[in-house]
Amino acid sequence: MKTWIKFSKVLAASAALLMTAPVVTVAHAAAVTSEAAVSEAAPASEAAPAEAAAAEAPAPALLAHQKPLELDLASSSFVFLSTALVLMMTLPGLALFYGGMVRKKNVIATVTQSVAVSCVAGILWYVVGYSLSFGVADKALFGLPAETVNKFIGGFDTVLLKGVTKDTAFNLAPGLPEMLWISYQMTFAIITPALITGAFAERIKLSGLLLFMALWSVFVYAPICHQVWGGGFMGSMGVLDFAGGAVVHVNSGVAGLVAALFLGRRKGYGTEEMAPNNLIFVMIGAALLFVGWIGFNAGSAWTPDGIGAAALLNTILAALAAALSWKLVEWTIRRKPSLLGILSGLVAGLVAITPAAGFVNPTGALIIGLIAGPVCYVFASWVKKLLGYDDSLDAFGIHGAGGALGAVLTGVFADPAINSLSEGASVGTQIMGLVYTILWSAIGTLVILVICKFTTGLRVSEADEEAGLDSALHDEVHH
Amino acid sequence: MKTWIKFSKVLAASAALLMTAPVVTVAHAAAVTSEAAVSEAAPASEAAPAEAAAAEAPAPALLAHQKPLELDLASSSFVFLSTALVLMMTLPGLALFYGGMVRKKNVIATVTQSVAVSCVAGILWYVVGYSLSFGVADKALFGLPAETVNKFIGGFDTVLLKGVTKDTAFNLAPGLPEMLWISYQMTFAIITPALITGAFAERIKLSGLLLFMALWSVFVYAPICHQVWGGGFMGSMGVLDFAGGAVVHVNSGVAGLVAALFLGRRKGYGTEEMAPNNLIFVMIGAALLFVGWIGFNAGSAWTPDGIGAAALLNTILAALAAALSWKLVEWTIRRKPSLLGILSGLVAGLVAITPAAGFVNPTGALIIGLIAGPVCYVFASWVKKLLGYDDSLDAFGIHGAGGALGAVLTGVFADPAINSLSEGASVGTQIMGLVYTILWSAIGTLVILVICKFTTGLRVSEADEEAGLDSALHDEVHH
Amino acid sequence: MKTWIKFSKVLAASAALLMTAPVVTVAHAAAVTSEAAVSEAAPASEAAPAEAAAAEAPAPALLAHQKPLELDLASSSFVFLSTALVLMMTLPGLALFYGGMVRKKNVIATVTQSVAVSCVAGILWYVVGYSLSFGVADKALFGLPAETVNKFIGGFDTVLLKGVTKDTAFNLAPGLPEMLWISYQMTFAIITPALITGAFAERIKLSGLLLFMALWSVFVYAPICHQVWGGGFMGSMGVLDFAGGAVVHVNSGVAGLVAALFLGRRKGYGTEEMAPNNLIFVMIGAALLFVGWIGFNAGSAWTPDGIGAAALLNTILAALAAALSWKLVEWTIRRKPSLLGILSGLVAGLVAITPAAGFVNPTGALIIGLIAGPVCYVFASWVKKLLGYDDSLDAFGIHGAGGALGAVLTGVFADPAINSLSEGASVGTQIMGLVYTILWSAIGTLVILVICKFTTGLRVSEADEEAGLDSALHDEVHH
Amino acid sequence: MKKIEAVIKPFKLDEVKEALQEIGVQGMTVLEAKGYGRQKGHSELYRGAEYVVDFLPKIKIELVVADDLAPAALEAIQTAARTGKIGDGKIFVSDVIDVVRIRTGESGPQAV
Amino acid sequence: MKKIEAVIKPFKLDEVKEALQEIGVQGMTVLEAKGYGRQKGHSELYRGAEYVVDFLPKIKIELVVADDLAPAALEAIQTAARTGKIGDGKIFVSDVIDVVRIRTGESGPQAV
Amino acid sequence: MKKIEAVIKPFKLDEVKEALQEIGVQGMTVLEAKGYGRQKGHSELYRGAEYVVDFLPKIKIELVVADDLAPAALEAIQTAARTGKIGDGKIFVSDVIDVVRIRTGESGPQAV
Ligand SMILES: Nc1ncnc2c1ncn2[C@@H]1O[C@H](COP(=O)(O)OP(=O)(O)O)[C@@H](O)[C@H]1O
Ligand SMILES: Nc1ncnc2c1ncn2[C@@H]1O[C@H](COP(=O)(O)OP(=O)(O)O)[C@@H](O)[C@H]1O
Ligand SMILES: Nc1ncnc2c1ncn2[C@@H]1O[C@H](COP(=O)(O)OP(=O)(O)O)[C@@H](O)[C@H]1O
Repeated sequence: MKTWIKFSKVLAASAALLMTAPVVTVAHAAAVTSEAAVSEAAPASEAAPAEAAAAEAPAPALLAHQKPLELDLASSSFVFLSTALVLMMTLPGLALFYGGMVRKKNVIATVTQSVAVSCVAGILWYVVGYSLSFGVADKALFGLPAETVNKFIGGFDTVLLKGVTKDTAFNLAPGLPEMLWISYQMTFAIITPALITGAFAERIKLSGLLLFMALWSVFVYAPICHQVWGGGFMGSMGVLDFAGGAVVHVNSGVAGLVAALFLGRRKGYGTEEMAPNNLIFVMIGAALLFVGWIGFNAGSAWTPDGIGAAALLNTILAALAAALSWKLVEWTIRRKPSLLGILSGLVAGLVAITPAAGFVNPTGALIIGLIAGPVCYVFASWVKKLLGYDDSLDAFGIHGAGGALGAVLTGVFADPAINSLSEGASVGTQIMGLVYTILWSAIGTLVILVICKFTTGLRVSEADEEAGLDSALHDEVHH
Repeated sequence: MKTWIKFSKVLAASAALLMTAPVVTVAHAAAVTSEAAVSEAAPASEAAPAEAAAAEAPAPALLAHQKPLELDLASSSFVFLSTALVLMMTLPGLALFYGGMVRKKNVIATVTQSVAVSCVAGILWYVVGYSLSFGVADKALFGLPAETVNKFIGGFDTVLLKGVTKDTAFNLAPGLPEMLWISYQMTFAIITPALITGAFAERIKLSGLLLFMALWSVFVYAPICHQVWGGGFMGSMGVLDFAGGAVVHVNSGVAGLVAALFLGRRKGYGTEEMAPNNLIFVMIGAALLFVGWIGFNAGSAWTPDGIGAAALLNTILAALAAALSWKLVEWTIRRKPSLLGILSGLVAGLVAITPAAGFVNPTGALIIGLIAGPVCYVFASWVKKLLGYDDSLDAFGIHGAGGALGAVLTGVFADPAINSLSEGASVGTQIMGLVYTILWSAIGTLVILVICKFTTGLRVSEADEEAGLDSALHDEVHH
Repeated sequence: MKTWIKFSKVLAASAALLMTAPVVTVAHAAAVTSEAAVSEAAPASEAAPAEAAAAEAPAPALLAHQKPLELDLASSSFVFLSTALVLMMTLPGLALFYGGMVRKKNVIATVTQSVAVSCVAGILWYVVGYSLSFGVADKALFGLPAETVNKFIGGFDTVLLKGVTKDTAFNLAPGLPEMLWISYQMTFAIITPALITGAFAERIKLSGLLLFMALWSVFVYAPICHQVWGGGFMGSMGVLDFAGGAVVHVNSGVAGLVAALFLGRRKGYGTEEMAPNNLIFVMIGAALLFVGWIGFNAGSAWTPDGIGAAALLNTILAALAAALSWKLVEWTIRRKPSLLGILSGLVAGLVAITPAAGFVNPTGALIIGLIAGPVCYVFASWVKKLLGYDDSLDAFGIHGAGGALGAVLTGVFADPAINSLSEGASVGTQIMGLVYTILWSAIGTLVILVICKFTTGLRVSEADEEAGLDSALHDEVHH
Repeated sequence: MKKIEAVIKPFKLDEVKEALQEIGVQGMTVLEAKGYGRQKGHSELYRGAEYVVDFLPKIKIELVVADDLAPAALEAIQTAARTGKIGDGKIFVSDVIDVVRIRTGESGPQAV
Repeated sequence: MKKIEAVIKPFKLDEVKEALQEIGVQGMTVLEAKGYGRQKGHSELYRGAEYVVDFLPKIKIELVVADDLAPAALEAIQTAARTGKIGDGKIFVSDVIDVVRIRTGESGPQAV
Repeated sequence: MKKIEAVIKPFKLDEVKEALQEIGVQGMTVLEAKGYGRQKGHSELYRGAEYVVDFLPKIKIELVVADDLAPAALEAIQTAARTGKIGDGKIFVSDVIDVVRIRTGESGPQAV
C-alpha cells in the first residue's frame, strides 16, 4: 500500500505541473478534423489569458506523439459512443457469430476464445501495444536511425501509458482526451486478433492460442497499425485505409489463412457434417457486428461531421448491398438462399467498405457492396474447397478477401467530394499497401506459429478434438 | 473503372463549387430545434466574412429540400447514436422478437425476413425512397400542379441521392449532415416494413415478400412519410406525430391486418399448438427494441435538449407502465402472468408513446402506458379471436391498435409546457390524420397484395407450410 | 379528458412563467464538470441581456435541488448514450446473465424478475424515488430539523416529478436537462434492485418479490443514493463512490446476502445438480453488462472529458484484468478454466472498478482488476460453501464482495492527477462509508423481508419449487 | 400385454393422439427421434461444404396396451398417421411381460 | 435377461439412479420423453390462443439386467420414483434375447 | 423379426449408419440419450458447487430387421462402433411380433 501512496504522490506532483499549463476551454475546442477549421474564429481576447498562464508555469513535458488536450466534447461524445459500439462487436458480437457457426461440442470453447483474446490483447495494449502503435520511436534500432525505425514501429516512450494524463491528447486528434483515444483504438486491437480465431476454430489449444495472440498483438498488429495510422510509412505513402481494411481485415484474414494451413484441417473435414450449431446466434452476432461496425467505420472520422456521416451511410448501404448480392447468387446457384448466406454477405459488405468508408460516395459504397457479396462467396465456397485448406469460419474468405477487395476498390471509387484525401487515391498505391501488409502479416504469423508449436503446442489431441473442446478444455457442455 | 473515375471528377467539380460557399463553422452552429434560438447571439463580426465569401463565389446549387450544412456536432453525435439504436431495433431486435414467437420450424425463415426486408427497404431508400419522402415535388403530375403533388409525395430531384454532399443538410435539420439525416431516416424506412412481417409470418413466400416490400416501401411508406414529416399535408394540417405513431405503427399495423386477411390463416390455426419456440429470444428482442426505441423517440427531437429529454423519460415510463398494466390484467384474468405478456405490454407501451413522446409530460406518458397495456391486450387476445383473422405475431394488435391509441391520446395529453407545438393539439385533427393514414395504408397494401398474388404469388404451398419454411425455403434447420 | 386539458393548462401557465426567465443559450453552455471552467470566458456582453430579461419577468420558482438549465448539448448527448447503455445492462443484459445461470425450469421466471423489477423500480422512481434521492428535505421529521433529515434522505417536494420542466436541471449538473438526469439515474435505480434477484433466484414468489422490491427501492435505495450522491452525509463526509460501488453494488450485494439467509437454501442445494442451463446466454448477458457498464462508469462523469475518458479506460482494463486473473486462478486450481469463470471475473472486475473509475489511473485500475478476480472467486466458490448460505447466482459473492473491495481500494489508488477529488481519498473514510452502507442495507432489507413474509409471503411452495417456477408461476416452458 | 412402438411424422402427433384417445388408450410416451429410411433427406450447403441430411425429424410413440386393445390401436395409429407419401413411418409390436404402476404398485393389465 | 423400461418424473432421476446403483445395476440409458396419461397438463395461453399442454415432461430409463436382478430393480425403481401423486409413471418389463458389449464383443449376461 | 437396440458413442453414428447401409439395412431410428455405465463422467464445478456428471451423451439406434439379417447387423454395428475404450456401448436384441408400414398398410417382414 505504501508504494501505492508514493506512486500516487509522484503522479500527483507531475499532474500538478501539468495543470498549471494552459488549459484550453470548451469554448476554444477546435474540431478534430481538418474540415472544421475554426481557428480563425477564436477571438484573440481569449487566447491571451492562456498565454499568460503559460508564462507563469513551465510547459508540460509532452511526449512526441502528444498534444495538449483541446477538449471537443461533442467529438468526444461521438468517439465514446463508437468505442462502446466496437467493444460490442467483439463481445458479444463476434463471440456469437463464431460461436453459432461451430459444432455444438465446441461452442463454449469458441466463445471463450473471443473473451480470452480480448483480455490478452486489451491488457497488452495498455502494456506496450499503444506505445508501439501510436508512440514515436526515438531510439536507433539494429543500427537504423530512430527516424527510419519510426517508419515501421512506434517507440517505448509511452509503455504502461507513461505520460498519458487526463489533459493530454494524441497529436492527430487533439480534441479527444488521450485515454478516450487509447480506449477507442484498444477496441480495434482487440477485435483484430479475435477475428483470426475463426480460422482455426475447433482445434486449437487454449495455451497455444493465448501465446499466439500475445505475440501477434505485439509483433504483427502494432507495427502494421503504426505503419498505416501511427505515423509510419504506409500512411505517408498515401495508402488510404479509412477504418482498417488493411490494418484489421487483410491483416487478420491473412494471419487466419496462414494459421489454417499451418494447423491443418479439422478431423473429419469434408466428410463429417460440420453444420452451424445455432444460426440464431450467428444472426445475433452478425447483427451486432453490423450495428457496431458503424462505430468502427464512422467512428474513424473521430467527429460526426460530413465525412463521418458519409462513412455511416456508406457502411449501411454496402452491408445491405452485399447481403442482397450474396443472397441472389445463392438463390441462383443453390436454389434456396440460406440465412447463413445473407448474413455472410452482410459481413462481407462491412469488411469491404471498411477501408473506403470515408472516402467514397454512397453510390460507390453500394457498388463496392454489390461486388463484395459474390467475391467473398466465391472465396468462402469455392476457393476454399478447391485449395483444400480448412479456414473453419472463413476468417480469410471473408475478412482477407473482402478487405483486399475493399482496399483496391477504395482506389477506384475514392471521391474527393467526400474527402479531400481522396484526391491522392490510386489503385497502384493501394495494391502496394496490400502486398506489403500481406507479407508482414504472413511472415510474422508464420514465425509466431512456429514459436508456439515448439513451446505451448498448438493443436489439441485427436481425442480432445473428437470429444469436443468444450468438455476437453473447459469441462462445460452447451445443451 | 474509367466511368468511375469520370464520375468522381464530376462529383469533385460540383463539390469544389460547393466548398467555396459559406462554410459555417462549429462555433456558429445553431441548434437544430426551434427552441434553441441562438441566432441573436451570433456576433455580427462572424457573419460578415461568411457574406464576403458568398460574394466571392457563386452560391451552391442547393435542391429545394436542402440548406447548407451548419454543422452542430453535438446534435450530430446524438442523432448518430440514435441511428445506431434504431438500426439495432430491426437487427437483431425485431428479428429475435419475431423469430422467438414462431414455431421452431419457421424460426430461420422469420429471421431471414427481417434481414431481407432491411436489404430491400434500405437500398430502395437510397434509390428513390428518400427523394419521395423528403424531396420536394417540382413537376406537375396527373394534371395536378407541383405544389399540390407535394402535399402528397416528394419529387424525384434527389433520386440516387443526387445533389447530396457532405456539406448539405435537410432544411428542417440544418445542423445535421444530410447523409446522417438520410441514415437516420433510413432506419425508420427499414423497420416499418419489417414490422409487417409479423402479420403473415409462417406462410409467406420469400419472392412474394420481397416484391411486396419493395412496392410497399415506395408506394405506401414514402408518401405517408412525406405527408407527415416531409412537407406534406398532414404535417401542415397540424397532425402531431412525434416519432411515427401514424407513419410507422398505424401504417405497418394496418398493412399487416390487410395482409393477414388477404393471405388467410395459417394451416392449423386455432387447432394446432402454435406456441412461441423460444421466449428468451423474444425477451432479448423486446429488450433491444426497448433500448433502441430511445433512439427512435428521443432521437426524433434531433438534438438532446429538453424536448429530447422529455421524449426519453416518457418513452421509458410508458413502456414500463404498459408492461405492468398488461401483466396485471393477465394476472387477474389468467391467474398466471406470462413473460410473453409483460414483454408484449412493454412493446405496446413503446408503440403508444411514439406519437406523443415529445409532446406530453411524464405523467401523461405514464397514463398513456397504463392504458396501452390493456387496450393492446384486448386486441391481441380477444378482438383477433372474435374476428377470426390470423395476425400471426400481432403486428396489427400491437402496432396498429397501440399506434392509433397513442395518436389519439397525443391529442388529449399534449402539454405546451413540454413542446410549444402541443398548443395546436386536437383530438379531432389526430383522428383525421389517423383515418387518412389508415385509408392510404389499407388501399395501397391491398393493391400491392393483388399485384404480388398474380406475379410472384404470396403463399407457400401447403406442403411447405407443413414442413416449415426453414427447410422448405432455406434448407436450414434450427435445433 | 377535461381534467387533463385543465392539467395541461396549469402546466402551460407555470411553464409560461418559466419561459420568460433567462434562457441560457447553447452558446453560453457551461460544461457540466468543475474542470471545464469556462465561466471566465463568457463575455459580459452576453450576460447582460440575460440579466435584462430577468428584470422583465419574475424568476422561475425553482425547487431547492434545481438550477435553470444551461443546456450543454455535447454532455447531454453523452449522458443520453450512457442512459441507453445502462438500460441495456438490465434488459437484456442482467436478465440473460441471470437467466442463463439458473436451471432450465426457472429460466422464464428469472428473466421475468428482471423485467418486472424494472417496471416497479422505474415507476416508483417517478413517483417518489427521485424526490427522496435527489430532492431536498425541507420539513422536520421525527423532531429532527429538516437540515438533519436531509443528511439521510431527500424530501417530497418533487414527488411525481412536480416542478420538473424541460428548462430545469439538477443543481450539480446544470448542463443536462433534468429529465435526462432523471432518466439516467432511473437506470441505476432499476439495476440495483434487479441485481438482488440473483441471490434468491429459483425460489421466490412473484408477489413477494414485487412487494419486496417496491419497499426496498424506496426505503433502502433512495436513502443511500441520497446520502452518497444527493446531498446527504456520506458525500459530505468525503466517501468517494464514483459510479456506485456502495450505492449500487455493496447495497444490492448485502441485501442479497440477507435475503438468501432469510429465505433459506433451495431444495436440493448441495446435492442436486444446479448447473447453468445456458452458458451462451450467460455470455451474452455478461458482454452486454460489460458494454453497458461503460455508460455506468464513464457516464458518471456526466461529460466526456478527461475524467470520463479515464473512467472509460479504467473500466475496460479492470474488467479484462479480473477476467484474466479469475481464469488463471481457476486454471491453476481446477485445471480447466471455465467460461462461467472468465465471465464471472469480468463482472467482478466491473464491480470493483465502479467506485474507483474516475478517481484512479489506468495502472491502479489494472491492479484493482487483478485483485478483484481472485477475491470474488474466493467468495463465490469458497466462502459461500463454507458458510453454507445459498446465494444462488452470487449477488453477494460478486457484487457485495467486489463492491466492498473496490470501495476500499479506491482509497488506496485514488490519484489526484486524474481527479482533484482524489486528494481527499482515505481508506478510513471509505471503510466508514462501507460499514454504514452495509448496516443500513442489511437492517432495511431484513425489516422489509419480515413485512413481506407476513403479507404476501416470500417462498413458493415446495411443489412449485420442484416443478420449476416457469410452469408454476407463469405457465410457460423454455425448451 | 403388447408394446406398440410407432415412428411417425412429427406433425401427425396430435391426430394420432386423438385417434388413440378415442379407442380408449389411457397413456402413452413420446420421444423425439431422427429417422433414416427410404424417404431421402435434403442436402444443406454451408459456406461451400455440402451435407446430405440423411436423418429426418420423426416422433416415436410408445404405448403398452392390453392384448385385446392392440389391433384397434394399430389400426388407429395407421389411419391417423398415414399421408400416403414416403416416410410415413413404421409400427412395431412386441410382447411385454409385466407392467407396474409406480404410484400404486399395481401390476399386470390393470396397471396400464 | 430382462429389459426394464421406466417412465418417471424428471426430478426423480437422481434418486432412482442411486437406488439402482445400490442393488448393483451397472449401467442404464436415459431418454428425455413426454408423457400422456391420467395426469392432466395445464393450459397455456399465448396472445389469445389457448393450448392444452397434454404432454408432460418425463424421463425414460432403460436398463437390461440378468433375470435374477429384475425383481430387485423393479422394486428399487418403484420405491425411489414414487411420490404417491398421479403421474408417477409406469415400468414395463420385457424379454431380451441377447446382449453384446461393443468394446469387447462379449455377449449374453456377462455383457450387461 | 428382431429389434436391435444399440447404445453407442455419438461420433460413431455416421460410421455405424454406413456399415448398416452396406449390409442392406433400409431403415433405422435414432434417439439422443444419456448413458450411465462403467465409463465415468467428469465433474463440473460451477461457482463453488461441484457436480459429478454421471450421465454421458450417447446415441441410441433402433432398427428392426428380418431374422436372417440380424447377425450381420450385430456384426456391422459392433465393428463400426468399437473404439476399444470403455464406454463403447451395448447392443440389445429382442423379438418383434409384428411390423406395419404405415404408408401402405403392409405388415410382417416385407414392411421392414
Ligand atoms: N427397419 C427399421 N427399423 C427402425 N426404424 C425404421 C425402419 N425402417 C424405417 N424406420 C423408421 O421409419 C421412418 C420412415 O421410413 P421410410 O423408409 O422413410 O418410409 P416408409 O415408412 O414410407 O417406408 C424412418 O425415417 C425411420 O425412422
Ligand atoms: N399405456 C402406457 N403406455 C406407455 N406409457 C404410458 C402408458 N400409461 C402411462 N404412460 C406413461 O406414464 C406416465 C404417467 O402416467 P399417468 O397416467 O399420468 O399417471 P400414473 O402413472 O400415476 O397412472 C405418462 O405420462 C406416460 O408417459
Ligand atoms: N445394463 C444396461 N442397460 C442399459 N444400458 C446400458 C447398460 N449398461 C450400459 N449401458 C449403456 O451403455 C453405455 C456404455 O456402457 P459402459 O459401461 O460405460 O461401457 P462399456 O460399454 O464399454 O462397458 C452406457 O453409458 C449406457 O448408456
